[in-house]
Amino acid sequence: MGEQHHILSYGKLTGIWLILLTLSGLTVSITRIDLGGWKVLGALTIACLKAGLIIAFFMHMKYENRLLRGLLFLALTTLATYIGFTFFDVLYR
Amino acid sequence: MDLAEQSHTPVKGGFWSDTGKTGITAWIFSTDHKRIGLLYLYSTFTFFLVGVVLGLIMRIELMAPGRTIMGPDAYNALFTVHGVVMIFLFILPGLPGAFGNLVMPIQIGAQDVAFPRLNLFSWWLYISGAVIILTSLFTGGGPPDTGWTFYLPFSARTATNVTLAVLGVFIIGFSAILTGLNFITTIHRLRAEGMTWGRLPLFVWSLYATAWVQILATPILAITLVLIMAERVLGVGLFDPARGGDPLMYQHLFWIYSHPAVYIMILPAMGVISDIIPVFSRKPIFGYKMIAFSSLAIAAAGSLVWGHHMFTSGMSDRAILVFSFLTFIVAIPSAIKVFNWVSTLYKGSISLEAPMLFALTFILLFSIGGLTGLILGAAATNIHVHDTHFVVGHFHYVMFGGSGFAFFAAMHYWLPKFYGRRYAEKPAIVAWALMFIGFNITFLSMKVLGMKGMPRRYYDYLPEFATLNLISTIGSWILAVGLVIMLVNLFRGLFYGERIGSNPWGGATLEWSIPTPPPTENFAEEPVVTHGPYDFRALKGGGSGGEKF
Amino acid sequence: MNVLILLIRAEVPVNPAYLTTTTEAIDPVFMFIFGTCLVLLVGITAVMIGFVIRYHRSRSPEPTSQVAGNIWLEIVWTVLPTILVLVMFYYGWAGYLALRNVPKDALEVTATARMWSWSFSYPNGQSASKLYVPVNKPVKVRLVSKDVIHGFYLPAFRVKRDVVPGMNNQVWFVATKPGSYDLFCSSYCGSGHSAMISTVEALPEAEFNLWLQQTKAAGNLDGKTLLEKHGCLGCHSLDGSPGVGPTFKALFGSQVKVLRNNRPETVTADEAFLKESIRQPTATIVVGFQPIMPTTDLSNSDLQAMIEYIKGLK
Amino acid sequence: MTHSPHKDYFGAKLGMWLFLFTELLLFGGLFLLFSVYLAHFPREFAAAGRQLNWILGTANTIILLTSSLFAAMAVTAVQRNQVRRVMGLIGGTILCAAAFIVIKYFEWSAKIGHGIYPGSEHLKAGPPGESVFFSLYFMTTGIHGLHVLIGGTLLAWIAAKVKSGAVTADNYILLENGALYWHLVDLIWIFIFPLYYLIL
Ligand code: HEA
Ligand code: HEA
Ligand code: HEC
Ligand code: CUA
Ligand SMILES: [Cu+2]
Repeated sequence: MGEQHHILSYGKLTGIWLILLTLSGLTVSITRIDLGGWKVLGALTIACLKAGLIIAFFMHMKYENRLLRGLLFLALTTLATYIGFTFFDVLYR
Repeated sequence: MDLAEQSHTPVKGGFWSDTGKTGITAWIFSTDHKRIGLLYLYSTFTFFLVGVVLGLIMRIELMAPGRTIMGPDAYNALFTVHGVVMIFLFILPGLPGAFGNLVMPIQIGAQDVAFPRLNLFSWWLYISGAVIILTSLFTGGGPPDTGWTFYLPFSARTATNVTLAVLGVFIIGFSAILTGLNFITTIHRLRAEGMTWGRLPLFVWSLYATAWVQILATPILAITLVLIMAERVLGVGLFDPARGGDPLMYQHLFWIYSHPAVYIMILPAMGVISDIIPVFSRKPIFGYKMIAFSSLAIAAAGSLVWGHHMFTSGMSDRAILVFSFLTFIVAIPSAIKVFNWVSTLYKGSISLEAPMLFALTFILLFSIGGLTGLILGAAATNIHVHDTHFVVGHFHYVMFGGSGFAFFAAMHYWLPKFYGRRYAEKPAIVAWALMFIGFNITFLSMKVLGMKGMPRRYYDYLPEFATLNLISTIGSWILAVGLVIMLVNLFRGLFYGERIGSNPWGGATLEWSIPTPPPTENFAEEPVVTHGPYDFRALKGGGSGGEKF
Repeated sequence: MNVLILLIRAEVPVNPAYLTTTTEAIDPVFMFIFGTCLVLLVGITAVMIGFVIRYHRSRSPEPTSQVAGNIWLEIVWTVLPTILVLVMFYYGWAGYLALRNVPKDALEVTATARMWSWSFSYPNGQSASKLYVPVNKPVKVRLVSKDVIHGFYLPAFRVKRDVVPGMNNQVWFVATKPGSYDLFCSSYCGSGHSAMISTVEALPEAEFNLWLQQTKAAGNLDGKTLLEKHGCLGCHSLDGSPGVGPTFKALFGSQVKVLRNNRPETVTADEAFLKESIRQPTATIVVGFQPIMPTTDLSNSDLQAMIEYIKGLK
Repeated sequence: MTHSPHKDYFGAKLGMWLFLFTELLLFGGLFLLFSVYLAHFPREFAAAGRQLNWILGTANTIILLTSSLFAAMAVTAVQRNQVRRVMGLIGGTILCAAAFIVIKYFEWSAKIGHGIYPGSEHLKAGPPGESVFFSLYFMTTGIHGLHVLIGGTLLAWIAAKVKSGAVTADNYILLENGALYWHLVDLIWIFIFPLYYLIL
């Protein structure tokens, strides 16, 4: 397994940070105005975006090998299925 | 106590002495996977005996209707402690902790696990958790009486010492997580040259699958236990209907972990069997790929069936539909394993030494347990037998007839390698026979009782159930006698029995290619693996890398 | 495929009258799955033992084959079990539906579970600690829990449903023969779990209706019936035998050691004390007992009747 | 042997990631409960959510994001062997952690001051959904806060290692793993924030 040590420049990191702040601002603003159910969707999509950025750059996942990425995907899908399958009960009771 | 015995083990050499360190600290602070493995063996084993005794006492109480030797509260505490000890202190850490640690690194040609210090830490967590659980029995409101499932709201109301016990289980869960990540990293990173994934012994494959379950399921148990404590200490009321909580959500959370947990118990056992059967039939395992794959399949599908413990709870019918369906799906990989094991025997040259006997018994008992699992998995039939002794019968067949007998097989198969001496064959067979008979008498009668409608966790029962309960109790004594004979013979043999060479059974996996007992670093020089784990012809031709034998 | 069709069928239709009894719906399924499993087990075991004997080292000193797999076999014993389990699953599900669709004309009874007693109340206000039902008439039981999770289990009718606080679970069954059938609490609920049993009393229609009317006509019930009805006797004995709660025998007028806000004191069990103990059980806790007694809402007349009865227990 | 267990850079990172997965699933359990109860009581959750101070929430979000930035930069710095800068950046991260905790403290005490805490009479009196919401709020933020503390301590310890020269440009896995842990703490908050403070 190649052990590449990719170094991110301070500039790039700061850039990511700025994007993250803007996204946070966006979340706040869309949830202030009334969008009904869409709020949830919007806020969560943005949250996922932010999470994605942090994982990809701050946590260097973008530069890791396929194994690590695969495993992360596995963990996330597991959590998703736990939640999803519980709703087979909750929604149809 | 056990450790003391070891220090005057007649066999010198290997990891017992080559570090020069002796005395208790050389054990409880050692980072050598073999020593840690033995620590796990002796600790889980001790707790196992505790659980066994509790089980036998329970049987005595159930011998006759009404009060036999104790009152209801004592009995309720008994089955709770019995369940908690057996599951969290014995069978979950047992096989991975003891034999995973002992042989897995050697089988993949490694010096040790990836994080030896973390490995030691896991054991310490395990022991601390165990100690906390034991203290919970004698302090506060006395031993917990909730059943090992800790169902709310009852476990929030009872005055017994649930909080402490739950804390102990929490810590043990943490230990399991660390062991899991240690094993996964080890298997990914420390395989010797030539040890391709296609050449991993099936025991390693099963540990790999197990480790994933430990990592992905145990955190859910952790948070569930935290919520129980919060419920009791802070009264958060998250599962309290009066305050909008939903008791069924607790059950979901609990089983999201605890069903996969049953595969943590059985997968390593299946691995042991897959390693033993080829050796004693001198024939490569049949369908290596399918067995390896089915381990992963069980781990994956097994995380999606937890709802089958809640069919009567008032869960939605659609959920019952889905979970019942998936429960049947998860049976298929197990079936595949069984069929492949049996086919391995075909045209082999079978010798029925103790490890093989226990392995074959595993197949039979696990099949009985598993097939009754199907009866439980079908919605219609589950309703009748849920929460009856039928379920008790089911899980004793799989846990004890399955994992338990696999543990015995592993003890007879691998321990001589680490002690340099072996048990005597005849007494082992006698013990096996007694246990086999006693086991079926004890737990088959429980299945019948269940079908006749005797609920579980019943301290007292109606006269119509008396006969079968009496039979079951008598069976448990036969079983216990068998167990005692087996253990005496086994450990007598390990300490004073006849000496063995490096490869008594003619196995082809790496652990048999190194001296007996193995040296601390396992391999003199890094082995180069040139053949598969069950390639016995290669063995005759001189064997794998490492020393000759 | 299979599942999808079933997903749609998951909606439980309510059919007019019952077609089969719950027992008739479950037993064939049990027989089928059990039988299949038995056949499989015997088959596998036979083959295994056969191989062990035939290829024992004494008979075959060397392995006569080194085959390590066969793709066709693998396919066969993957596909066949799959089909087999799908069939089992299907029957299992179909049988379950029968348990779920309650006949419309079913008689409604409410079962109230407490630690550790059952009480059953009927539409006309009649109530009892046994479940009286008419023969050949479907009965729908609403399950209510006053405290923790209990389980309503009738082995004879193959029905079981947990009694979960805050949920309105229900079961239905029909007794085809007069007689008395066991009723268990199947879900662990503490000390009295195994004592939390009662019976289903199946009476011929006429007899049942008579029962339904008569005791009600008797108007206000006597103390004993009340104690039974409100589940007191689940914890308190009348004959001095030990229970989860102190016995009522010779209670009145006796000296009782209690904890009042955790401070020990001795009180005479007079009427006031009994009233208090029943109205707010947690006010005083009798030494040596758990503070687990539930509050029960009682009419003053009922309360009085009970206390009069307790007084009488010398 | 080729990969000696002790200096296996990738192995160590793999181990850390596996551990992060378990942390993810730990909070996953709480998010599961949240989603289920949100489905049960949308209205009560909306009402209760509005009682939380979204300004403090936003402040904490910014603080954590910044701390994450520092942590990430610290890794870059150590890779470039700029030891003093590493110390500074870790210091920054820890300061943010402290600030976060302080703000949380004020938030909590405000709520508790209003008689809102698990099992409080106020909640017992209020609508069921409200009690569930706040119980979840306290459990989730509580456990998250605990992780902030742990993360902070971890980084402080690593800083000491850097100072003593145990962590260097060619052996910085410890720092990288520490940073990973810290980012996870941030990740969790990224979901807590909208779910509890903003949605509805
Ligand atoms: C080692 C542990 C272990 C294992 C491996 C299993 C395996 C299985 N279990 Fe079991 N189970 C428990 C431990 C285990 N279980 C415990 C502890 C409980 C009780 C918890 C409690 O309430 O306290 C429980 C309870 C339990 C229930 C809930 C019962 C209830 O309370 O109502 C159910 C229901 O579906 C179930 C099903 C199954 C199934 C379908 C399998 C399958 O994986 C079995 C697969 C195996 C086979 C199918 C046999 C081998 C195959 C053949 C012989 C080939 C022929 C087979 C086919 C053609 C299909 N189990
Ligand atoms: C591994 C798990 C395990 C094992 C081995 C056992 C062993 C035994 N169990 Fe088990 N039992 C449980 C797990 C186990 N039990 C659980 C989880 C419950 C549910 C608790 C609850 O309801 O909450 C339960 C409940 C339970 C009940 C039901 C209580 C009730 O519902 O009313 C009864 C009743 O008789 C019983 C009896 C016994 C007996 C007589 C034994 C034994 O004493 C028989 C004697 C055993 C032996 C002779 C040897 C077994 C050997 C091995 C398993 C491996 C050996 C390994 C090493 C030596 C390292 N048990
Ligand atoms: C869950 C079990 C339970 C039920 C049901 C129950 N009790 Fe009790 N009861 C107790 C316990 C335990 C005590 C002793 C502790 C205490 O004083 O609260 C007690 C105490 C009492 C006392 C005081 C007895 C003494 O010795 O001082 C009286 C009177 C009483 N109960 C009456 C009743 C009545 C009337 C009912 C039914 C409406 C009832 N109980 C239902 C458990 C129960
Ligand atoms: Cu009520 Cu068990
Ligand atoms: Cu299960």
